[in-house]
Amino acid sequence: MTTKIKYTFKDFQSDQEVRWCPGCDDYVILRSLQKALPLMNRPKEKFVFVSGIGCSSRFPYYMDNYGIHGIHGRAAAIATGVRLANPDLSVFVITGDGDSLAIGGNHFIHALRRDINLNIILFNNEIYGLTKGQFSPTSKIGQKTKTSPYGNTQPPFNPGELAIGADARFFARVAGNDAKGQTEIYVQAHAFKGTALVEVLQNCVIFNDGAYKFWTDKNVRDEHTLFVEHGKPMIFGKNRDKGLILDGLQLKTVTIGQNGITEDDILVHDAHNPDPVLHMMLVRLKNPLVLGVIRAVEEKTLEEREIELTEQVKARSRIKSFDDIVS
Amino acid sequence: MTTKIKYTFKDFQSDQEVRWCPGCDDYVILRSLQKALPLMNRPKEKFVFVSGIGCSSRFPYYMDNYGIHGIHGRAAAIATGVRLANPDLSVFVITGDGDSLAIGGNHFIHALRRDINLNIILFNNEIYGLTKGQFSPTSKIGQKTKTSPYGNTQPPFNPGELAIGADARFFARVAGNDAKGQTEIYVQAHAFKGTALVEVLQNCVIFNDGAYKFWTDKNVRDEHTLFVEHGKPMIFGKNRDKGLILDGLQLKTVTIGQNGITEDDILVHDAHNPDPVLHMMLVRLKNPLVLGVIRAVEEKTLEEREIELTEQVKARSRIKSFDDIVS
Amino acid sequence: MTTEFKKRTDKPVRHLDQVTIRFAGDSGDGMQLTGTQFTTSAAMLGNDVFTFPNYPAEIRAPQGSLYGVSGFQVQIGAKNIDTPGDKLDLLVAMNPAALKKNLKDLKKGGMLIVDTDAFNKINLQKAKYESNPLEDGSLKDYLVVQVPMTSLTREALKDIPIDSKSKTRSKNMFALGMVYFLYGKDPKYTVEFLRKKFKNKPDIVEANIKALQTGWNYAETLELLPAFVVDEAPHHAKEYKIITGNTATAWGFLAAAEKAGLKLFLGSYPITPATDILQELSKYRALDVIAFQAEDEIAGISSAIGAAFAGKLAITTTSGPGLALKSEALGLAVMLEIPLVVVDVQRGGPSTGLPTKTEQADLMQALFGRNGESPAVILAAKSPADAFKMAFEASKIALEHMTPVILLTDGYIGNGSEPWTVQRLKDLPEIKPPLLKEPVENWKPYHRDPETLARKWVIPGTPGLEHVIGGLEKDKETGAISYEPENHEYMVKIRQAKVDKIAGFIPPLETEFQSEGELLVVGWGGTYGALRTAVGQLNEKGKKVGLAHFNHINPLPKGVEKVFEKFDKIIVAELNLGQFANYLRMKHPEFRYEQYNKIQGLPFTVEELVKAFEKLLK
Amino acid sequence: MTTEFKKRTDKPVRHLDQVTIRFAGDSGDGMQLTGTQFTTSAAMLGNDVFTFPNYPAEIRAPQGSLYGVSGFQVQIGAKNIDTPGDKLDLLVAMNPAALKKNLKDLKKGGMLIVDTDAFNKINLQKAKYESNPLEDGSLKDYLVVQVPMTSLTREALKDIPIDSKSKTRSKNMFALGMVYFLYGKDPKYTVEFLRKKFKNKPDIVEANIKALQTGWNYAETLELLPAFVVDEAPHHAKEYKIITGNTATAWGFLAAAEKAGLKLFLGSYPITPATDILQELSKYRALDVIAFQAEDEIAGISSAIGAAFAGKLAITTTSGPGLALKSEALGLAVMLEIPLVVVDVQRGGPSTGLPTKTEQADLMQALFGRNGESPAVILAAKSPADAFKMAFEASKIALEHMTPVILLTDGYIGNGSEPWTVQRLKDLPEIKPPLLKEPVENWKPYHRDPETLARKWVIPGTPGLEHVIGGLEKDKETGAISYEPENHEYMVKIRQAKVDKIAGFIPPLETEFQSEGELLVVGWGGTYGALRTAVGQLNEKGKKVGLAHFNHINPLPKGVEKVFEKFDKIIVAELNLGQFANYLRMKHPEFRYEQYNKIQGLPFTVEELVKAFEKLLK
Ligand SMILES: Cc1ncc(C[n+]2csc(CCOP(=O)(O)OP(=O)(O)O)c2C)c(N)n1
Ligand SMILES: Cc1ncc(C[n+]2csc(CCOP(=O)(O)OP(=O)(O)O)c2C)c(N)n1
Ligand code: SF4
Ligand code: SF4
Ligand SMILES: [Mg+2]
Ligand SMILES: [Mg+2]
Repeated sequence: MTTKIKYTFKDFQSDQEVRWCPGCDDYVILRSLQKALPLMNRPKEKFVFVSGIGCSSRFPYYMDNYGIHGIHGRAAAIATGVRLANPDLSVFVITGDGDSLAIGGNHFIHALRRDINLNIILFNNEIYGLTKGQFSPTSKIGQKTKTSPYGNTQPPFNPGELAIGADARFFARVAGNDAKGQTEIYVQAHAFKGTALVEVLQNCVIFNDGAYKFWTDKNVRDEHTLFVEHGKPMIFGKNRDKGLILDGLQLKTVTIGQNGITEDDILVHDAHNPDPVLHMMLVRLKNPLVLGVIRAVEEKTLEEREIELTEQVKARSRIKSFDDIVS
Repeated sequence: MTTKIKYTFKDFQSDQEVRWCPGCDDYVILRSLQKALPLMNRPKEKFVFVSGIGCSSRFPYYMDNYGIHGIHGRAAAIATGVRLANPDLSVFVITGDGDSLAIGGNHFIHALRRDINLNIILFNNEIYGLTKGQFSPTSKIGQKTKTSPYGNTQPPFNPGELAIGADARFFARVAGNDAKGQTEIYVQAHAFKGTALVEVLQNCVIFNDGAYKFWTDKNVRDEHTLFVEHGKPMIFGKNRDKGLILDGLQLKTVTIGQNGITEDDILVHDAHNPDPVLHMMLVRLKNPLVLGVIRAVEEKTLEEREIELTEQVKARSRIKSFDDIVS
Repeated sequence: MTTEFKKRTDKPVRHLDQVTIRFAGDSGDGMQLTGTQFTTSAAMLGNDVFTFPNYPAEIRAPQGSLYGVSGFQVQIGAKNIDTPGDKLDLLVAMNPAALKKNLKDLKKGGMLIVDTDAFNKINLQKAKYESNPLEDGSLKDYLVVQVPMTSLTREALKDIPIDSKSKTRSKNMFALGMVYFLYGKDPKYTVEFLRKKFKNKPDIVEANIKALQTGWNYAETLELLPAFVVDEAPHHAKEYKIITGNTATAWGFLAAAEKAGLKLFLGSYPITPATDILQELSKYRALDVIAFQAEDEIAGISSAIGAAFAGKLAITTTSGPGLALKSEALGLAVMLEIPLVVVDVQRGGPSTGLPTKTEQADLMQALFGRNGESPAVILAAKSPADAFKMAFEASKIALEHMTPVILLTDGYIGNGSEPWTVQRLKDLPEIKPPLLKEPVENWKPYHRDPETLARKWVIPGTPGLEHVIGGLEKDKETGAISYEPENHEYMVKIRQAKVDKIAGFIPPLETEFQSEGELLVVGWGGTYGALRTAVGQLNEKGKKVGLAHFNHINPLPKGVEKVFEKFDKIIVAELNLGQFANYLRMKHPEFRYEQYNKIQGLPFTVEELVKAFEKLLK
Repeated sequence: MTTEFKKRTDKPVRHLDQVTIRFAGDSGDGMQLTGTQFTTSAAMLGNDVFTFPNYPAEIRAPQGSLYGVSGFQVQIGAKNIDTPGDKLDLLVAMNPAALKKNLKDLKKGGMLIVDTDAFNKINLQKAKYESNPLEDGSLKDYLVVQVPMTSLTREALKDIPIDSKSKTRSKNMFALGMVYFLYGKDPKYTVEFLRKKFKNKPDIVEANIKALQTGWNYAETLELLPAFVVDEAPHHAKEYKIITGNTATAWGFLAAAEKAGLKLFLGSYPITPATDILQELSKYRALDVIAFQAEDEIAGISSAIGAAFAGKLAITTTSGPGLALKSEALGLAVMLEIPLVVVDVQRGGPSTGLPTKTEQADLMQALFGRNGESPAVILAAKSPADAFKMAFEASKIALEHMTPVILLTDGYIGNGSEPWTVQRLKDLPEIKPPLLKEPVENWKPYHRDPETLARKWVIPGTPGLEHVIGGLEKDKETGAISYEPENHEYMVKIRQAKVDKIAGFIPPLETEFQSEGELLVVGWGGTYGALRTAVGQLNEKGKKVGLAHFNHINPLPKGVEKVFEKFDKIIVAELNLGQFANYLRMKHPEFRYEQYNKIQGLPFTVEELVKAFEKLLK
């Protein structure tokens, strides 16, 4: 089916002026995805970008592909229809923490449960950007926003944890300012058969600047984050001398070379393990914060189940046309 | 505040005729809860039962308390309003797998995240009862129902897993035909400060009879289920000779007395551990299926945070009346 | 096993034009099946038929309880039949609760068949009878036929090796056998049906057929029975099927999709009384139908919007509360200008209301239940069989005019059934969606066809026509976001004009019975049968009364003024507080409208209509 | 630091009745603050004022871009002012994009102040100017005042130790200083404001005040300036605040709750342009207000329903798309008969539409956007200050009549501001909800007060009055589920009657200007100011034109017929395609209604209204 075409990121730029605030991570995400698309090896008319409402959800306008700028929270549901209707399309859901975890929470968990082949890019800035700064379901307790002038009282979701609880088969996390990491991960998400969720830690310079500083600032990010890769030991740190080991049911950071620890003692990342327990531990970790593809467990997707069942029914049915029903 | 009154279950029976199908587990649930209420030591006018729509959701009509029979899927949201409005009320949410996990999924996960003091009793019969037998988000793959005549293609949620992913602080599971177990658990759920979720494995005799036979049938239930209690070893079996141990990141069933295993080797249940990893493993287990209070981690509830913050603001504010705003 | 049924003895028979029968019993008594069997046989044997099932909201209410009573009414006729009948000629009551709930609908002098075995103390108590109505003289106005059905059935089946419960359960076949005999209907189709249905349970087949025969034979012994005959209806179509409105709706979509060369996508969430459409369409995987049961109504319509974008004939089905939930997304479909059909099988409201009852009170919601100026096409089906036609037409309009269409039916026609003349694809009009499959110079996503004002439908996957559409106001050509004041006004008006223009593509309004006269009766949707019968009766009495019944609500068909001005008075009859009347006041304020309204969860009776209309006649 | 401002030299001044000014610049230029400061000062100094902010949908559009232009318009008057003005007497344009977007609204001969420093090549390009308008003669119809504001400001602040960006940013104060001088307004309130706002940043205070002074002084040097004065408005209330409609709405609820002896609960989800109400109410924890930000609109209204059940004054706030989502739950509130206020701050539709623009197109949705016969009370606020009154009244009606009330405002009055005469609790009417706090013999949950038809409000926690309510149709006394046909009809009608009866509790319709005559102008909601001004102008020209403006939509106030029949013609003017006109056709079909409609996301101008109405006059 797939025609091989050589694209560059420019082929995915629309003629619309990009209208985010100067300095917003959204620009990085846009460019990273535009750079990832040529690596996916699909004709551009096969890509569909579906979004909800929010700063992030303006995304489809900036892509030169098919797209729907939907209504608030419903992108996953609309995209499910697109994909069920035509499993030959590569469907991206572009959404924010408000769009997907507040109003759209239901469609979000159901998409993950069903394991339909969507690529959900969740711009998590821990704030409502477009409506100018109210707390979101990922805002921290105590966070002061326009609707929590004395501090937020609602404990946040951890999107990765929620996703795994909803039986997500693919979860990745990446920093909003990490262009290269994003491009890699988008390619992997697209290649994954099933619902792929990518949480992007996106800095909103206007309403929640610095929310991820602890993890994304150049000076500290190597010490405070761990970028996992399947089959590789979980090592991090500027000097790549830190790693994770399992201590009972807890992950522990150790230093290679200290207390007799060698690289061989470090846990090797297995993104493909169907059992989500270790993945759950990884998504919960705060220091280091785990980035990269944390979970990627391919199963039969919803579309595949649908197609298989339909083929079975067709094979044994005498009904080939409406006329056969009434005859 | 609380007046001590001696009630019996009859005090909680309304004058409405109970209208479920003969043989439905809903009768057991009703009676078990009516028996639990006198043990909760609260005046009956302080109980509020809020439900959505479904067979299960008819429940409030059968109770002689305050109640709202709401709309489909919104019980948790309505109940959140009741409880925020008056934290002196004991609020129960009565709901079904369709009501809470299909249409009401969003309010369900948000109630758990917020940790507001509600008691959610989820009647999980893995089917839509009231609308006469369509698959639900907990129906099994391949299950034949009125809307899946060739078998269901959508993988189910595991309610406990979803709940833990949504950061639930209290989760219990109990068999729909286990009256005694239910009564105990309802009392514990009520005593718990925060959102308490009880999943009842409820048999629908009409549209999904036998869904839980493997676990609830008299002959096998002791072998196939484990009823956990906080602080007690995880032992089960007719002869109480089986138990769970941890083998790496997997739970394993062992026989006490075999291979040198003694009772001391068996895992002791810690429902209060804030780390959900082991609880996650327990809710995922299928044989034995884990029943009882699996997780119960008290934190500050949403109401408590709200009240605390409001008291702080009040203490330092000069505004005591509307007139002070305009003056 | 013998399946012989003794011929009815040739005593003189009474020929009737029509007969109304109701089978009533416990939810577990199989009354729906019994009624359906009788209906099918009568139809196969040449009668026109129209049914009205009426079951409780509870799944299985306790045995013998009043709210557990399930009923199935059918009118059969030797001439055209448009309603399930007002009053009953025959009531079969399987227990005291069934008698209590249904007796009020039995004609004075009508026949009542009861299972005397069920009239025991407990059942009488459950039905809240103070004394036994079979004994206290309260039934003196009726022709009461007391039959110990349960014991006769059990006795007849005593040698068949099935369990005791199954034997008792066969008593509905005993009752059916009696009614077959009474109306001289050959039970052969039921015999066939039983053989097929229980083909792996020969004992059950035998038991049921035996019960049927026993009932038939028993009826013969009751010398008191007059022998009725309802002759074959003369205009009966050669090839037809008895289908419910919900099935007809589903089939209409199947036909439309194939006719348009598209696949069908349904995104839906179960809700009474619309669930049947989802259930019916779930069966047609062989036709590549995707019947997607979503997590809620919003996901139902949203997935349909996605599927429409991706090139399917996309529909979503629901009832009133579900339509309320879909409002916001429906507005998006209006803005996107994509084809989408929304079916609302109306039920009693407001809120959860009366889920199993019928009403026409969602009209205003369908017309106006969206934010902003958000016009959608509104159609309404007149009867179970008409639902096929309207589902087809809704699809055609949606596809050819690139617009959401709301099709209103209701619980009465959704669950009711009547014969539907079989139509094949070749009998149906063409459907030609404005697909654009290849790049065209200077094409822009919101360019419009001058005839229909519809934009082109470009399906993702088409090279060279990539574009993005969305819910913000859009430039009149490119579809890009536009906040320009004049552009907004232009777009608001053109979306309205596109819908208005459809009036040029549908038949103009016509009247039945009279095209001028003293009174014009106006109705819409599922009340057609009752209105038509009532107006027919008035005309038979020599009154100059016309009927204007609307399938098309928005836009209204052309010619409304011309029709309305020919009558002295206009009365709008509907099952709500006057929503269509009010809509007409908006659209045609030049006329004065009387109203007849009923809001009881029940269809109109012909009798009440005739009475109401007569009041307006000199 | 000196804060002296030189007095204006005493040359002869022109006294004006009113003046309309717009400050326009980049989103980052602080135009909203500048406008607000000018407004406050003018008001404090005795003018009547009315404002209209107009900002882009984007948060921070790139500097200099056309769609990033933010504007703030204010009209100040020596007499009563009801609108922000049509055409501008003065436009302050901080860059080319601001000029490009706003020039069309400047009167011929009006004054234009520009920051010449911003008219560089890049900015001209971004604004899509082919040549520099300051040089190409295209501004010859205006009195152009070219000021190098940026450089003058930077020069003036050169010694103040703040960063360069902050210096540049102070140029808005320079512009404000000029305008203060021009209209002879003492800048003292702004000085006060700056001192308070930046109390921990003395350098910033100094910079801003310095810029203000520099602008003031600079204006004086411009001899060409005529000196204008807009005198004090005579009827100016002694004590007032300038508040936006959204703030006024929030305050109305605060007052109502306290007056009723209840606590306020808001369940809401952010949405433009309604979010301000949620944000405002989030501040009042000290008054025990619970402002609960829910996960979506459905949870917002559902939590409010729960809170109402539990005894709060419960409200939910939203805009059109959110109201669509709340439809189903609103039907539940109708069925439960509990007090609930829903605020819809209308914006441009359909769908996401024009989120930051104004419109009146949700009226039909508010009236009819629910399944079944589901009557709710509909009110509409006329102006920013009126929103206080209507929020209070909505609460009073909801509480005393046990019904949901929808209050319609719109983006124009929600964001616009005008002086609101301070009211304290003692100035406001009583609110007495029908609470039942102790068992009463034979009480049933759906017993009604004969005057209002409201049922009693029994709060959970009250011993002895336990009861369950729900969305299924209910018995007219007990509230238990009832499927009885007659009961349903009774309940549908009594719910309607309860709402209709409210007409007896609100003031009858009155007209302004004329109570009889040639033309009656009819309006509702936020168009009041423009309509009143236009009708006033026509009356000044000697035309017999009356104005009937509606705050109460459902039920309509009494006396509509009596008012309408006194005029030869009736025209309904509204910002939609004719929704209120259509509603009047339903309610009062005996009259003929002309329409004037505009649907551009903008309020009416007085000019267009006068023109439209004159057409109908001989
Ligand atoms: C039905 C509906 N409710 C509310 C809104 C208002 N709204 C628009 S975007 C948004 C939240 C945006 O937050 P998020 O999804 O985190 O996106 P971000 O702007 O932060 O990228 C809200 C509440 C809307 N457009 N529609
Ligand atoms: C808005 C809305 N959508 C759909 C329905 C129809 N409906 C009523 S109950 C139900 C599902 C019931 O399933 P569940 O919650 O599992 O309850 P059960 O009957 O199995 O106890 C549905 C789909 C409704 N009443 N309202
Ligand atoms: S408001 Fe925040 S998220 Fe939105 S564009 Fe600006 S910086 Fe980005
Ligand atoms: S349908 Fe199933 S769940 Fe509902 S009452 Fe009957 S047995 Fe119980
Ligand atoms: Mg966000
Ligand atoms: Mg269920």
